[in-house]
Amino acid sequence: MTTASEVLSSIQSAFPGAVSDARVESDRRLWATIDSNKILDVCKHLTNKLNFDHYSGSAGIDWIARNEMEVVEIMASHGAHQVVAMLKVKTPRANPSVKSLTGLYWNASWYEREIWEMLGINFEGHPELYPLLLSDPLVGVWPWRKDFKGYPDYTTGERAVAIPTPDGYTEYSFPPTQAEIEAGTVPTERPKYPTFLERETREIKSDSEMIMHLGPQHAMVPGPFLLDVLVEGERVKKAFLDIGYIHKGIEKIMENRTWLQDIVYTDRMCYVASLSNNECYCGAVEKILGLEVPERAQYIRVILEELSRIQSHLIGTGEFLTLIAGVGFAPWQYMIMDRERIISLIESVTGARLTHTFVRFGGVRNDLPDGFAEQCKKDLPYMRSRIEEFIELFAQDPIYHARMENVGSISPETGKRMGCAGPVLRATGVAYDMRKEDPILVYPDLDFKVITGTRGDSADRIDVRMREILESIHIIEQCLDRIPSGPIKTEAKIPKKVPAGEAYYRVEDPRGEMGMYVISDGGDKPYRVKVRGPFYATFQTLTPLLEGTYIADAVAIAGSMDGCPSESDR
Amino acid sequence: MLKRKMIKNFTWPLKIATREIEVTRLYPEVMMELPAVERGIHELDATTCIGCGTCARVCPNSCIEMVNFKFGNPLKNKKMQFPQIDFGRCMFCGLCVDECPVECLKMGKKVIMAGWERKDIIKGPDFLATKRFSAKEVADLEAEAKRIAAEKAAAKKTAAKEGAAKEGAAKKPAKEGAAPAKKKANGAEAKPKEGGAA
Amino acid sequence: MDGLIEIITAFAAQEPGIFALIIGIIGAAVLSAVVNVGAMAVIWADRKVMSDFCNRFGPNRVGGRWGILQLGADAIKLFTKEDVIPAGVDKGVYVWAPIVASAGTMLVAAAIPFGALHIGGKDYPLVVANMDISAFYVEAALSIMSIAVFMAGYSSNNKYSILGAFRGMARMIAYEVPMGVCVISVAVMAHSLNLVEIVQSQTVWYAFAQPLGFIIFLIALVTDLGRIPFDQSEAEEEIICGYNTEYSGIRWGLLYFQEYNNFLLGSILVSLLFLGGWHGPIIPIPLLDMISPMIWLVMKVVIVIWFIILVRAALFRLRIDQVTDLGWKWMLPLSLVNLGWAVIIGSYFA
Amino acid sequence: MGISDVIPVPVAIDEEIEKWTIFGQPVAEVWFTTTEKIHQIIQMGPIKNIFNWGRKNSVYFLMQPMGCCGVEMFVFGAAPYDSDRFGCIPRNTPRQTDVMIISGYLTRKYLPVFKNLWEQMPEPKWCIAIGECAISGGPFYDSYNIVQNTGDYFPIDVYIPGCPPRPEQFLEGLINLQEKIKQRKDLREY
Amino acid sequence: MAGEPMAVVNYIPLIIFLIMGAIVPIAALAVIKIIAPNRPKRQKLSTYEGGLKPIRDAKIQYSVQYYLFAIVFVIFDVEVLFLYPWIYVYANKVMQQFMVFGLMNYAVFEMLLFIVVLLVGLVYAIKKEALRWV
Repeated sequence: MTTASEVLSSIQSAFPGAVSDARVESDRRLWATIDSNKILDVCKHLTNKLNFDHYSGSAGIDWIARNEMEVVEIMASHGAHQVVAMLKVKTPRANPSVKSLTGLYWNASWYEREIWEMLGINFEGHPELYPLLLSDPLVGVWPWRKDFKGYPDYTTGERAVAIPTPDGYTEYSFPPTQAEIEAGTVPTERPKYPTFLERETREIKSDSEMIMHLGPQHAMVPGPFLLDVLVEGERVKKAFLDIGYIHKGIEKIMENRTWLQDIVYTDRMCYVASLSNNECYCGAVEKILGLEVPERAQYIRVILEELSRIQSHLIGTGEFLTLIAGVGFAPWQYMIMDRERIISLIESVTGARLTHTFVRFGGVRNDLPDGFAEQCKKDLPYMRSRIEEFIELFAQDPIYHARMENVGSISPETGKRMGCAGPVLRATGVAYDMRKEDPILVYPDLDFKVITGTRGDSADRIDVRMREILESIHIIEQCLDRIPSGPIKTEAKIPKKVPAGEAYYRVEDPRGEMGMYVISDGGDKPYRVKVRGPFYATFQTLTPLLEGTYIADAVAIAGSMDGCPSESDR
Repeated sequence: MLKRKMIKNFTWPLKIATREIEVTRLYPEVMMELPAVERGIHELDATTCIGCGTCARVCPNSCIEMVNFKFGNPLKNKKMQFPQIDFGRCMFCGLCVDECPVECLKMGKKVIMAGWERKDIIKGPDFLATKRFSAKEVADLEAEAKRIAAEKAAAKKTAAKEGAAKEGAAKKPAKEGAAPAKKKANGAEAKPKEGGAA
Repeated sequence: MDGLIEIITAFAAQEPGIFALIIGIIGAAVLSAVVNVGAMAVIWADRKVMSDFCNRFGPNRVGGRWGILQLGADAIKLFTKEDVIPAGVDKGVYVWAPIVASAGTMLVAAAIPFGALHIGGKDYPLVVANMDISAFYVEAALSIMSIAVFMAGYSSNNKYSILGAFRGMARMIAYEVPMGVCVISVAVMAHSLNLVEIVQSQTVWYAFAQPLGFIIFLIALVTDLGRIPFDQSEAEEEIICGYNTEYSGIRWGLLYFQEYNNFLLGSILVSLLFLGGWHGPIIPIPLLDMISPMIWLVMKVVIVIWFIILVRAALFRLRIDQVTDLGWKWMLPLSLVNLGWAVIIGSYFA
Repeated sequence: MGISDVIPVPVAIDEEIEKWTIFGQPVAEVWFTTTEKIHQIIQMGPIKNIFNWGRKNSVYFLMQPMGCCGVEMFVFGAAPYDSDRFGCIPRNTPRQTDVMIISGYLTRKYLPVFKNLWEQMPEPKWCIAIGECAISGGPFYDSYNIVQNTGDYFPIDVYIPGCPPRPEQFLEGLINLQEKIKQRKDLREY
Repeated sequence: MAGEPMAVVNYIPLIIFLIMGAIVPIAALAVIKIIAPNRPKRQKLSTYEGGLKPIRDAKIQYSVQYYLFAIVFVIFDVEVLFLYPWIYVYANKVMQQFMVFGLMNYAVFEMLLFIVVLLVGLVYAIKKEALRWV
């Protein structure tokens, strides 16, 4: 098995002088600063020689004190080994520019666009450096830079001025205040690029083609995002995706709240999987702090995360069923009914239905209530029987098969190349699960299988989710048998200020690999929190999948991705 | 093969249709039983609140503001400042409850709240306080506080005098010692009076 | 009683034109009330039965625990809703679409027997226009709704609507032919195209005599009504509300209402063609024996309606290309096979 | 103010209509006076109450999940809470809806879209703000991309706090809205 | 029934029903003209498309493939229309006396032949992919 130090020595021997500063945190984590000219070669080397075939995202960091910016490329492997290499590339702050990895990795595109619009780091060689999350007027203010004065000094939301356009629509402008002009937060020079609508309008080639908006308000979308399809007849020729309709700037806000307060914001990133997000953030901070979590707390976390996974899969599949069967279809309501049971279980522990704020540094908020195990033992077998019924329902329905089979198929190679995550990737047959790859908490002690599909189509994605629920039930039952008594919080005192350091922590969110990259500069607030969201990764793959399908298929494919735009927009 | 297809699609809804309706929660008539740890609307124990403002500081959303309220315990809460929560901003995360040093703030099982106006959902201590003193008790406690303050002031005076006598120095330090004590007494008095008048 | 009937038949024989006029006016008044109330009942039943399958209550706040007045509340709201005609629409067609739909359903109602009165050992069918070709006519008039759908969708100048309109049309034309062939198969067995005669000739229900035809007709009817699994023209999750996306207030209400009108009339048509119409044992109680054919018909219609609602709760929506494929590649050949079957059975065993 | 403002007479046949008379009076005038009278009768009370009864018992909401509250909105419409009991069902097009449930974050990018949806709803229409983000920007109140004080842009009738509110609170909001319609205390006059 | 003259008077009610069917919605529309609020606004009348401004007009040239559908439909519908008069022939007592091959009467034979021709046409249309959805 490859370890982090082996990777480091391999890079060092292949490219002498390329690595300027390196840190091997453990067998699984490698931090290395790479010469910006050699990053492409190093990445090629990693991919070809060392099986780093999983480009897991990148993070931009503004080191204002050192007057430089940093782009951290996060590289991992789909199961060949478990090393996560964090390759830092430095660039001067005055005119930041690094080499784009889009030539090597298909999915690097969105990550780099995001860094560009948020931090203003130029990516040489990126084919379409357009804004992704922000609305056009905001581009050019580089909101995630540390010297961005629009936040928190001058908040922007209060002064929208409605402008009716001649064709009957309302646009809003946010005229700058005197204070903002003085502070210089208003961008004077904006980069020139066509707007989203202009770009897609260019694609219309004949009179029989039209562009249809599926979103931002549409029965298909689980949250506002814009999926535009260029159709001829009903055949989708090209699809365009515009996100950012609920971009809240969580990463920026988290830099301006204390460590403890930030837990609250992780809840709201993906509201149906908030416990995983809590865990991811708290785990990263615990890693920096060097905290040990008591065993009972670990078990409680595992139980709740698996319960959370069950309810997330249920509502995701339920929503999906309404998409392909209409709201009149009864079984989707059965899913919601069953989900209410799980929600009640979670609520009896955490006290909230969706946003739990339950995981704390070095423990959990409160203990399991009396009678929780009994209630679980009553509900879980029931859940299992229900899920088996659902699996049977899907298996025997010819219309379901006609609608879903071989629709939106992803081959394992494509899935890896495009960087899909979670059930979408596993449906293609790639057994990639963070609970096995990067085990945390007590997962190594537990017995469970990684569920995989075979065809990678929409039916498989649903099937994988359903069988994952069964697996989660199995995990919870094991945990309930094994859970020890003891404290639920670490006895060590949790300091208000976290020592300087950085950590990358990965958990298996219901939607796949979620990673958080937390940097502390020793203050009472995080210096930077970078969220690598699973749906953000999967979302990118949507547009190529839709080409050549029908509109009805497009809806089914988008639904089977189990979308959570809130998490992808952050 | 063919004969088993599609059967479940029909039998399942039929099976459910024959069942008694049990999953629907009959909200306006019956509120469902909420768990003990439910994070609902805050409950303030005004008798123990010390008005430290930790809750206001820890709130990620700064929805808590400390306001005056007369039915507290002037012994513990000299400024008589109690949290007022803007439920239009509170996100029920429970951090304020966790951080409260005297555990006077709790989150109850009551969750229902609706306002016709924005100002309807800003709730002051008057709404939040489940435990509070009556006006008479407050008056008693005030008197108590006054007495204690006066005693303290007297003690300080005597201490200062003693100190002065011990050191045998000039009047200056003694005056300095006395002045703040007086101020404190005034402050403790002034706030409740204001509340009492209102 | 018998005397009255004699007088009426004598009058009808003597002055057929005036008789038809009187019957038409009375029938139109009565039937428009009956059909509309029936359609409201069907909407109400749709909501209630759907909620039954989901183990929930459905409307239960107005009009007692059964929510009987819910439809009244909906209607009042729709009447007091603002009348929005979007700027981009083709106004004439847009306005006329609901009217065409309504006129279409009334045309269907004119020729459908709503049952029969059993007086003196004889069934007197309750039908306004007892035409020789009423089966053909009703089947044709049922698809006027598709025209209205196309008008509504095409005039709306909305992309969802236009797709809904094209989908609706494609769906209608894919299933119109099998449906017509099924009606012909029934007519072959009954030796008539008159609905009353078709009912009277059903010693064996045609659902048993030609089960294939029954199934095809039911599927084609569900398609014509635009209900799941064939509701592509207003597939809410794909094209918002399809053809009526731009319709609001009472205009939408009318279109919506006519769908259910058609639903009711279509269900009656199925019962008449395949389920023996008002055939059933006569209840030997005075007065009840007179309307017992009606009771049987209503029971059959209710079962058909209930079944179609069940289908909505149970099945996935097909994709539009699958719908047309199913129509052309399976339904049409099978309906022709069924016609052959009906011809052979009809000529040797009838 | 009457229920309807001026009934617009089509421009093309405007002059034509002015020539028409009925009982010696111009048709247009008769029409206007009649509608005026009818409005006066409606405004008197009983009929208005019937209208309001219908409106309050048939509130269709726009299915527009925007955040955490969107998930609860889903549950609110489904079997466990069954909004259909109140005659409240989701519709997907704003043309057929009566109440807009703002169920989450309103960002700068989304505000014009949302305003369009609101404007495209036919009157009478109402607006419920569900959750913190819809009321005040919520936990993201100071973000660079979030619009605070939704009330400035939409006439909100009922505020429901919670983050996210329980589905019971959605029902509570609905009941409050019904009460408001019944008492004619909603922000708009019809 | 076959052989009786078609009763034209039976069609009179249809006209009344047609008028009745048209009057009801027109009356409803007249009522809302009086009692419903009417506040047209530029933005309210704009086309709805997910809340955004639609790109170009919706009135596009729909795919030609779609019209093939319509043509095939017309062919088959017209052919099925031929079946309706056939029923009258079939039901005719006189016609039933002519037997073909001593097996079936002439009308039945004719019809079976017709069905076969129709099916062949259908198979041809399917093979030519005239019925492929756009």
